[in-house]
Amino acid sequence: MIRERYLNMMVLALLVLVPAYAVLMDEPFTITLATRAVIFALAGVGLNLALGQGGLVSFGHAAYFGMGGYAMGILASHAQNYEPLMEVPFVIEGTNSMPVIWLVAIVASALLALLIGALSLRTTGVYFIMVTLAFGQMFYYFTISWPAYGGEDGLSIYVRNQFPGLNTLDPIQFYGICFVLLLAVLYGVNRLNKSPFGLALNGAHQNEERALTVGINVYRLRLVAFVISGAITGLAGALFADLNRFVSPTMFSWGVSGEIMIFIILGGVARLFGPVVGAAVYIMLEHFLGGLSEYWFIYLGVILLFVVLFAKGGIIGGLSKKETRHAG
Amino acid sequence: MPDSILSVRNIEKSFGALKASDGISLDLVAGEIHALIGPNGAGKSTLIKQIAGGLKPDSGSVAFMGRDVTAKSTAQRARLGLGRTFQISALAMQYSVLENAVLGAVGQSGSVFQFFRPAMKDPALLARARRALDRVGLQDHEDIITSELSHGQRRQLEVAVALTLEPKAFLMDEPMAGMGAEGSRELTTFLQELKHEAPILLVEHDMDAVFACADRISVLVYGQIIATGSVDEIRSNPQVRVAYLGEEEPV
Amino acid sequence: MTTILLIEQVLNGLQFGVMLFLMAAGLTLIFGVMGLINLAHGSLYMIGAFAAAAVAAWTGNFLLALMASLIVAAIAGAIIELTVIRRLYDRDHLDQVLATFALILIFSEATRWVFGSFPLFLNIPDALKGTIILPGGIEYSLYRLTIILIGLAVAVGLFLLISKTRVGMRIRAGENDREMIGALGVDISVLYTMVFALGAALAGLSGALVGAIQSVEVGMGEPVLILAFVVIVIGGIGSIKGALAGAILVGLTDTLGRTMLPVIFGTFMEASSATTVGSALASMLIYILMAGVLLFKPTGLFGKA
Amino acid sequence: MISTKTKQTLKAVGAATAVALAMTSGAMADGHGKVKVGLITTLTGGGAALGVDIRDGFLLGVQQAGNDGIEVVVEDDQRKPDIAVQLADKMIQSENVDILTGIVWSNLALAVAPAATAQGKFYISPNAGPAQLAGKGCHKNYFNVAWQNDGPHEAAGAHAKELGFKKPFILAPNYPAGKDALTGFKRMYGGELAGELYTKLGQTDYAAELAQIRAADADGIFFFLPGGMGISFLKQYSDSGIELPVVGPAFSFDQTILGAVGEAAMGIHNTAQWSPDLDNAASKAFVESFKAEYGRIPSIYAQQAFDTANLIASAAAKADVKDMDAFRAALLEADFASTRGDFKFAPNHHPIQDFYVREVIKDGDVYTNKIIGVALEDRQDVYGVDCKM
Repeated sequence: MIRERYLNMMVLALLVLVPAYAVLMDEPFTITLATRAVIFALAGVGLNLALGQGGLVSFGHAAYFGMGGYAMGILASHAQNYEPLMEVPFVIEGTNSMPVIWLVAIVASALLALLIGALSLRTTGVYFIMVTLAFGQMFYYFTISWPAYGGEDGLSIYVRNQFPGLNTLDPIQFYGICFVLLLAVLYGVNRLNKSPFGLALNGAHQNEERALTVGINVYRLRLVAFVISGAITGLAGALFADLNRFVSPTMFSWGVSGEIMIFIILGGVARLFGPVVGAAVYIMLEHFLGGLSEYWFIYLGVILLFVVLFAKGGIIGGLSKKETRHAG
Repeated sequence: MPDSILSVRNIEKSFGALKASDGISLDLVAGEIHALIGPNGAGKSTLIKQIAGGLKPDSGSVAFMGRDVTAKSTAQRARLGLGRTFQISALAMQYSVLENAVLGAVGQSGSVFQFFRPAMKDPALLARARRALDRVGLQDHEDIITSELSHGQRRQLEVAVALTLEPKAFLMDEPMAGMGAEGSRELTTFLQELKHEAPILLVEHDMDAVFACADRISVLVYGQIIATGSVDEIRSNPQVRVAYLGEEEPV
Repeated sequence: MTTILLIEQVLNGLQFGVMLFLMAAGLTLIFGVMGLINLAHGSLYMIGAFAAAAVAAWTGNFLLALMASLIVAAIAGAIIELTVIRRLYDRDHLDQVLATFALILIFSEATRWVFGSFPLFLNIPDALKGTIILPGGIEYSLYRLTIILIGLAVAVGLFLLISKTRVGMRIRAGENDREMIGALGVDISVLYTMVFALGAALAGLSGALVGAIQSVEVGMGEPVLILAFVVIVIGGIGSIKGALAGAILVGLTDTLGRTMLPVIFGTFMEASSATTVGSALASMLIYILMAGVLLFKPTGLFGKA
Repeated sequence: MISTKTKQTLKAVGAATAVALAMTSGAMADGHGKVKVGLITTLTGGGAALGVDIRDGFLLGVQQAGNDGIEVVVEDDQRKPDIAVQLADKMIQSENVDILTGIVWSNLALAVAPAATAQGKFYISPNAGPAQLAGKGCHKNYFNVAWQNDGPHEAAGAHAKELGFKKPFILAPNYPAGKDALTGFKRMYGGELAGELYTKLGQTDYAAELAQIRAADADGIFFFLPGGMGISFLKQYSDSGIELPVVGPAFSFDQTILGAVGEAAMGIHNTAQWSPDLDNAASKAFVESFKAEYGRIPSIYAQQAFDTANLIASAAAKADVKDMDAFRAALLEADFASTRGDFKFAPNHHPIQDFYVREVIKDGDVYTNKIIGVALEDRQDVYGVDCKM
């Protein structure tokens, strides 16, 4: 048994060492896998804020993931084809600058989360799960049947977008970008969790009545958390699109929402590094089990079932001592 | 009433055919403990919910500190200074005692949308929380996880969290429930002190406790208040004896 | 659009709704009694269809195939209830979602492992083939009419079961108060297994019924599952009456939406973009309906607050 | 030579991944270097039947080519574009493959093909042929051995015209391939329509559409509804009492799904570049050996993949894959015995080929197709004019 903090440090060390090793050994695909894990982790960190801290079981976070992806796809495809995004009333050009794309992705998915959250948060429990799922599906079908940006075919962006001073096509440099963003978001979310906002959010999760009776507007509190959560997942979506240089409606599918939830459960709900560990383990399972058998989903299902039924607290919960919440 | 802190006027609330509140009027005046009693199913919790804000009356009004708060939410009423404790402890069970108290302070200070500064290192929040814990005698239990507290301690913590709001009035739902005789006595003494800061509307099952500490008592039966008065008046009210204390009507 | 066509489309919407009801009834029953959200319900639907297809191929008898779908799905349901589901009753919805999501993965690939990757054959019985002419000159598929009747019969049966029988009383007691039913001396775990198996059997039956006019393949359950969730959320989770109302509402909205929206858009738009926009909107329509219902009734049409 | 052990692997082909036919024994054909092929296809979930046939057909082709230098790595894309791209990256970056192939679906091909060609690899499509990759987005290292997507639909349009349809009703799912299908049909049919419908992707109940068809006073039906959608539509159509002639592309009448549709498909005319009864030596040998190896009649997907394998083998016999210009030239020659008879590439690296009209028949217990005519001869896609390599 180790303290959770040390465990987190070890996870971070691995996220540095494994890609470094891959560079030395010239195994770029390992870096690609690590990048994928880091991006999924980021999406999971976003959902974990709503789900873990806030107790808001969103089964539709694919909507923000996809929104981030399409923010990248649309901006970059316009830049690629030299067609302005809109000309009336003023000209907006596409762009292939990552920071601009991130900003747009964050704002767009935050707005979407504001809209969906404002409606969904009127419900609770299973209704909330289902209504968020339904909103996700709504966007899935919309992107499939809307022809402007490729419909089900999606959009291919032939070159990765640019980041000033870096060669983003070099796997390790792109990994670096994603990793630094993950670190920044983890730092921010950690501060957030300890802030009055985080205290209230988790407090309202533990006992809504109590939060209300000390004068906290729980609806607004949750809505803000939901928006931040969606924005983070949206940023992950933009990075994911850049990793694949491709976006498609699949990013909106309910399977993606389920996967993001799986990362959190695997790693440990409401734990800062839960989604990070969960995403990394999921990617490894996918990679190695996929090599084992054509029917590898059976094994994945069994493992998942086992974790849910018997390993409360996920992998981090299993490996670390119980630490008091908000210690310090 | 002139110095009424909380006044309920002609509240009506129906669930289908059931009339849970049937024209209830009630006042809580400064410095008093006003107990609300009534048999099970009389509509006590429905009334409390309407006063606290969880439920909107079909008609009638609730005024608090001279303002009509009928349309205000629970959170808004709390921010105006309506402190509340629950029959079944409503606390963040995984938080420490101090964290629960700080949660109250966060709500009171309106600092909910501060995202960056750690709440548990904020001197103002901590000071307010610790002051409240001191009042109820939990100052030595700050770091204990709430779920590990005894029943009585949870009650104390409930009161402490309510105190962080510096309320203008308290709404207490069966605070004595599950306390031993000793605990009840201590709490009674404490409430007697507290009422001078802010009057207390008390819903209580334990008749002895009510008679021991209440200044006034209202009796709720079938959604109506059948009597309001001092302890002695209520004790001797024949209607109350029949409807509530279950005595046969003298022939 | 002629009146006859409109009536026929309403009938189609009704029939689509009834198909959804068969699926949703089990889902909402299980939620109502045990408070469990079961994503693997779609897998039970698939199992029913596969069992029916296998038995039909073997015996050539559709009735036997239907029986098989009921029995196999009920057994599969009982097995997962005993091994997995009963550990989930006390868990939060998140764990339930995840665990039953895992069951989907297991069931889908296991089915593919047993039956292969190719879709199976299951046809409607000769006796129900073809169409009949309804009053008003509407030509309508006999089999689809049969589905409507079976669906309504199931609705009535469930209603009677819950309101009139001893088992139903226990179910209602369980819904209201799990402690109480324990105090009544009813073996609650047996009751739960029975209810779960009943829900599973309903899913299996609908899989078989629908499989005869659709495709019996791995993954057939998930799209229906999501529709069924939309249905029970609109109707109010746990309410059989709500499931029926929600199913018919969704069936009508979807059917009328996808046939009429392109026409409506065509009145003020150029034809091909009207088709595109109309179809795009039609595919989102039931989700819009669901969001709209929840906006006004956050616990569905017949849900308890 | 292929070893017995490999043959067993072929038969079992259980593993989704790394069915590496590593054939180190024996001399290299013509002394050229090895060719490593990455086959990414759908082996799990609903669409697995198509991917399984592509894999089996391809591996059979490699086995029969007798070139020990061809090594194949198989991976499952789960029908998810992002997984497909990731696998392509893996095969390129980690397995060092020279050629990628195997994708079933257009949307996945649109994700993978540009990624592969941008990283200096060949992509040879055994099934999907989206318009973008045939026209503006064509690439010198992208080859399509199946057809441009419009092909079978154009053939169906030509056949509908020949059958004398005056007012057919046409429908397809509301997604890009569906729109291409109706466009392709209309291009060669050219006449008036009774109605045109886009259905929801993945839709399984067609009662409403059938009612519209009945009311539309049509004299024929064209539909493109791949996979389970087509099975559902055909079953429901046959039970609807509507008795109109139906034409469609082969996708809904192919060996992978005929068994599930059964009698409902009997007699329907459908169009494809190949049929199991096609009368040429290569085709006959392929059908026989496929049946012997896997115990079922091959589908067009298996046939396309088999041709793809043979194309690669033919190029590998002429050029070293590391010499991309030479290998590309060798591919372009298409010097192999295609199962569809004549086969050559147009300048945009898509086939110029005949499309046949087939009819669904019952051969013993098995539903299959038989050729009843030619719909289009030497058809080349219309997008090639936009292709500038």
